[in-house]
Amino acid sequence: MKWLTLLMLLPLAGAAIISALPKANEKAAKQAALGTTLAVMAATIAMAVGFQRDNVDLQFVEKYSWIPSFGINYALGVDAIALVLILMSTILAPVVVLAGWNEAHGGRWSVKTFYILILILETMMIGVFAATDVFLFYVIFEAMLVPVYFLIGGYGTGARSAAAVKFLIYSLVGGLLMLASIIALYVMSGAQGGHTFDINELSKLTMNSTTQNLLFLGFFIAFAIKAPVWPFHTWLPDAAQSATPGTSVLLLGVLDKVGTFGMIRYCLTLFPEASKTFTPLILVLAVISIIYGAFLAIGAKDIKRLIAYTSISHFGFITMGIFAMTSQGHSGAILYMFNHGFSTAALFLVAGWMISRRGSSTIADFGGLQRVTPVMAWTFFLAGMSSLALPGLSSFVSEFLVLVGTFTRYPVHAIIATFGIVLAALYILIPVQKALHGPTTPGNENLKDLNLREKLAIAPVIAIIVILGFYPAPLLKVINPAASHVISQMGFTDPAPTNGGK
Amino acid sequence: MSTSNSLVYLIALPLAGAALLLLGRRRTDKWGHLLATALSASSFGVGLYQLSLMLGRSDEARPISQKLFEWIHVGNFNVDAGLLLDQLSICFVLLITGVGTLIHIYSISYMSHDHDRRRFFAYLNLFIAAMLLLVLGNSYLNLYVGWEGVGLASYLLIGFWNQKPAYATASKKAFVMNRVGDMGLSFAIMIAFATMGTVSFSGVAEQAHHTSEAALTGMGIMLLVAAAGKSAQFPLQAWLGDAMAGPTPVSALIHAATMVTAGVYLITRSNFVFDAAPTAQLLVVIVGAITLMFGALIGTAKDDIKKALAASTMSQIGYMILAAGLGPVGYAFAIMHLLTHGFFKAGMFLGAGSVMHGMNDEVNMRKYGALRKFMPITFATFGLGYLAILGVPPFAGFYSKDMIIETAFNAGGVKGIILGSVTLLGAGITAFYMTRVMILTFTGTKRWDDEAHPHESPWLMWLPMAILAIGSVASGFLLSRGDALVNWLHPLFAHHGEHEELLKPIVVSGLALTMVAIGVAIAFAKYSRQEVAHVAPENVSVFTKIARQDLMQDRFNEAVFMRPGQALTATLVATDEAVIDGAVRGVGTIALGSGSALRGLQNGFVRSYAALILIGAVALVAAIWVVVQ
Amino acid sequence: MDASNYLYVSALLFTIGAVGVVVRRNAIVVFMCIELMLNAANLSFVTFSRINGDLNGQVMAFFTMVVAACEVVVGLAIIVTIYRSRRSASVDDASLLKR
Amino acid sequence: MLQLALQVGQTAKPEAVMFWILGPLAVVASLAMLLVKKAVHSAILMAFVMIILAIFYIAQDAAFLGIVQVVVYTGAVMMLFLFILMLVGVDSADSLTETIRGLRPIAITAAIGFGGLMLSLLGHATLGRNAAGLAQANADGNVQGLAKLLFSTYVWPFEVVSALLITAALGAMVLAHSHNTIVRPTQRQLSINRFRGDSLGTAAGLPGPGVYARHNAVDVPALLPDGTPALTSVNATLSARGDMLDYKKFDLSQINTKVEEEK
Repeated sequence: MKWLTLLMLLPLAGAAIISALPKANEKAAKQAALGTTLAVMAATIAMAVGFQRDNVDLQFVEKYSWIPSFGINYALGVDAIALVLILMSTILAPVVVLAGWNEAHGGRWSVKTFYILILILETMMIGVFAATDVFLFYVIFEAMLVPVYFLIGGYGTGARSAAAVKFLIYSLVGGLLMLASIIALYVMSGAQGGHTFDINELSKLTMNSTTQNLLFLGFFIAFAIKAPVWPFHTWLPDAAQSATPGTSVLLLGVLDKVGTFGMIRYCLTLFPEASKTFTPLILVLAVISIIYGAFLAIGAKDIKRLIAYTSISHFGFITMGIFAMTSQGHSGAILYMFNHGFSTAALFLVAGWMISRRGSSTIADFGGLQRVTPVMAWTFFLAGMSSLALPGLSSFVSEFLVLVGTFTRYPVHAIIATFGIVLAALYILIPVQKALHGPTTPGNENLKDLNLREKLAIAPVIAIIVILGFYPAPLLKVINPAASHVISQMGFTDPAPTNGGK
Repeated sequence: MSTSNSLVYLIALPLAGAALLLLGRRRTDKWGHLLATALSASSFGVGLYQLSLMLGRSDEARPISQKLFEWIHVGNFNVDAGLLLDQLSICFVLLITGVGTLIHIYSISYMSHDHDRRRFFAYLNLFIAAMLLLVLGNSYLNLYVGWEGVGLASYLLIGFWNQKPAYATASKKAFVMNRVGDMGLSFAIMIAFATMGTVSFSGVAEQAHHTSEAALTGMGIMLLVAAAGKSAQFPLQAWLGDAMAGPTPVSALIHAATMVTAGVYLITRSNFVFDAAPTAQLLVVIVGAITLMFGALIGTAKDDIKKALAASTMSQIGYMILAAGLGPVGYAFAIMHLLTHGFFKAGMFLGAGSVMHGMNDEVNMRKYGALRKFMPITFATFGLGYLAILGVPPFAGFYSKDMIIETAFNAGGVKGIILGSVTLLGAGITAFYMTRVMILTFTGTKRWDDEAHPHESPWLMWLPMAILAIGSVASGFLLSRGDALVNWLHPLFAHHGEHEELLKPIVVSGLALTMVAIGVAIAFAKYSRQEVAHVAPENVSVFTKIARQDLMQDRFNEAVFMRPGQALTATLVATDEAVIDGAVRGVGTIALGSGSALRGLQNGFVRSYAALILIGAVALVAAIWVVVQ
Repeated sequence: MDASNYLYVSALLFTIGAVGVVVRRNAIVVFMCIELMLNAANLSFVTFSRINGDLNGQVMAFFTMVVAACEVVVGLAIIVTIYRSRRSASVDDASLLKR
Repeated sequence: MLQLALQVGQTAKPEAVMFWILGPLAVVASLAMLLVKKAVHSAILMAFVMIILAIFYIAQDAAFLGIVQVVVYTGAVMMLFLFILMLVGVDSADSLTETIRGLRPIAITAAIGFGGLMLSLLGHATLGRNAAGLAQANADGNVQGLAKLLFSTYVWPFEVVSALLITAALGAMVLAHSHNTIVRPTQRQLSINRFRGDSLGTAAGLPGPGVYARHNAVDVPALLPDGTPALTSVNATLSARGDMLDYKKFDLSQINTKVEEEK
């Protein structure tokens, strides 16, 4: 069974159905979108069940010739890392649709268009993680920008057009650098036994260190912008502030993961030597991201910007875990990608509900919500706790693994990064205090608590956060073989206990 | 080590209570508090049952463990969710569930007028569960979960009345300062894993012999940081006073009897680390000694009864930390003081709560006075706790505190003399400020307004106080009779032979009692002989002023961390906007500018296009010319 | 007589024609200047044909003439059309490219 | 070698004389074409240059091209130019003042650069020192030689060019064909316009030139009864060309004062 193609076609089919619906019937469009995303989720879970977790090769492989004269294939396949991320994306999609039921109103275009864009985006989210042909990956990587651009620019708030353009330009610049590297790889593959874009073939290329470093940078900067790593981050707060909460969830939760996923799949696999060369620099950037993002989050006055900055901090952790080159760091980073998707989703969705009720996204406009809307306040609090990596919630496992994994090889980086957890307490508790605690701010007395739809949307997210906090083993068992495979491919082994030199 | 399947119930019962009450919401309002109390009590029952089983086994067979499920397994980092119940944990289990249950009972009445009582009980249950996980976890990482769990519960409970901004700030402050400590624990775990490859207690205990002192010292210091954060020890002590914003039962349970003693548990539990790292041990002692004096001095100046008691807690935990830092000889005494302190301080806090209950939640002791007549039971239980903390024989504090003073002196050399003197002086100051609390609250003339109608609390409140008072009286004697606790804990700690006795116990007791007597006498002279002012007098010595401001701890934190932090944040926000985003926007501006400059060329006049073509031709010919030359 | 002298003349005529295209505003004169440039090129072709001793250059010149004739026919027709609608034969007036 | 040089020198002499007379003339004429104000003059100068070029072709053994040049350019193309000039008429905008700021200096500088570089390049090139000559290629006659090439090697381009020519002719017809975008006013309409227009001043038709003026030439405006010149009396083409005499001289007021002074 061609699972991956099926997964990619399902949302497109849904989009086609929606486009056939009458424009006036907005409810039908929403229901169709929800149904489609649920079907995709079910299909993904069905596929995941068949995944062999101890097999580190690509699975569910499909390959068809696309443009034979350039050796370009439509080639799909997943390893554990991609599987986990696809799973996350397809679970988040119905949550986003359900949570943002009324998000599309007041957009520049129709409600129908909104859901068509979302579904097209879902297809691309699956494709970008599943592509094993570098060219196909690049095409989807760039094509993803289009629906997001329209989602931000057409349905966002505030300076949405500017934010959308900023997002687009940033991403395009990165993509351009990557394209240059991809073309160089293609040319070199021609000189070394046949033009190809196949990632497995490309990883066998021999090249001198200068070439490798330059090509690595092309890829890495593209992914660093996507991720985003300091100092390529300034597009994210603007985009997150302007986008609808649902879009932000997909943007931060899924699209940004393409960056960190790409670092593992492309940077490390294609350029192992260059990765080692740049590791010190990247680790420094990651640590700066962690601390810098945290400080900016503390200073943020807009709740959506705040969440965006926390994500910058979290992506610093993920990047650090990836480049720490230990199995703990690596597994932690991959798990972090999964967990971050849900904890950010929870934060953004609840923040979105708060904002839509209050009509303002400034933190200072809230206050005393715990008395007025206890359920909403609690979900926000829980999401915040997950964001600050409270033990017992999912983010803790991943964050701690990253820290421990980094510490064994790069203690100084890990120590500085650990200060991030104190800052995390500040950047979560300050908005919690301002928005949820204290006397009820005038104008907030009559805010409505979460309705059933919203509770249904957030419940699975919270459940995943809590369950994975206590019992991450099922996921870790899938991730571990892949993570250690990458580490051993790179020629690293975990540092043995030193006994402090005794 | 034998295994058991029933340890999990200790934690699961209160945890289920918390979940039920929080998820059940208003539906459980009517019976939620009863359920919570019952679950806490049943957890205590399980604890007692485990104790009885443990008593029936030999020393070596006493620790039992339970593996719950696979938690984190990555590479050689393997941590299971596992519980360990040994002689040390059982003491804590019983203290937590026992005192916890009493405070549940007390709170039924104390919180009866609060329409969020159910939520309060949910938090209390959550706290009990987290605290039990803390003491039952079989590895540092499991402990860490409980460690942050109690931090969360503490945050929620301090901020229970968070509609008052000051209370919300206090809870945030507590959480953040605790997080600094948690960071220390994180470091300790990382060091343990990097150097020993394991984070379980048994694994680290085994590996500690093979590990360099430097690594162990590092780990020890980090553990101390963690302990300082949780136990409000110097330099992370500032949150405890503010934490009194929470309802009084919370102060009694969390900020007197149990959570704040977690640091002592951590250090005692990590005895194998500290025994091999003398430098870290010395630091523990120093921190303990400083905090001991710090708390005592703050206690002398506080007019808020709860803050005075909080300062006293800080000081008493200083005693415990100091004892724990003295190595194998001190661990058992630290635990003993911890247990007796749990009784008498919880009792006194509940007493304070009872007083507040009768005085319209007034906390200023200058507005009390002569309450003895109006609340006799409260006076009696508080008084017994008072005698216990002073260390008057045969009350509990006499046994535990004197042991610590004695051990401090026996540390030998200059260190012994300094530590001994500090503990002695601390005892004297303790006597002074506790007597001050007694006098201001219960004796003298009435100083309250006419609106206050002091009255005795209902039986649901005084019953737990009475039980705790009995504990304050008897626990010391029972625990030290025949060195019961010392022998009980003996198998857990390494012993390096008998310590020499520099001062006879009777001499130490004499000295201590003398100091106490002096303290009491000064307090009497100062507060009983003369009229107490309604408002704190302004013309006081500079030391009093500093002590009233908690020895400048908040000012220090503000000046050194908060203000620079805020400035840094503001700078970074501005920098991000101006420099990093500015650079990006600069690129955009340049592109736009050059675009509009070039647009001037596209003026629509065919002739200017022709001119451009001509210029292009010139360039082409010039290029050819250059090539040809 | 050095045949390359013709080339110098050709270069000069071409340059003058180029200046004329840029400087003059009357569309008809501009066209004349273009014709001048083409003719200059033709002169070069013919000269090179002579220098190389084969007729290919002359054939090229022949083609150029035909194409130039076509261009003049169409170009003048365009001028007439423009003139009819705008009452002007100035190339500056037809600056619609800007918008 | 010497023989060859002598031979070349001998045969080249008349050609050199011709070149040195006509070459500068061609350059001067083309420069003049650039500088004269009136398009008609430019056209005449252009024709002159083209004839010179025809002579050059013939001098360089390209008899056929020379004839074609005369026939096609001086005959057809230049006639077309003049025809269009007449059709379009003269234009008041046809002045030499530059309207696009800075264009002229740029153009001249570029042109000087271009010309200089070209000349310099040609000077460095090593061609033409020993021209091969077309004696051999033209052995069967120039026309025959060209025909051979055109109908063998270049037959395909030749056909394409013929297609182009036909297309161009058709295109010109289409473009130049007027669809009467502006409906030509009928006699009746013109009459109505005359009488129902803004003023009755035009009712009697335009004044003739020279009426009441001291001159009755066509380039002198008539004077109205109040003594002011009626500019509409001069043909629009004349005024556009700037060929109208300065009518101020004939203003009645000026005349009167002069007469009085004479008295």
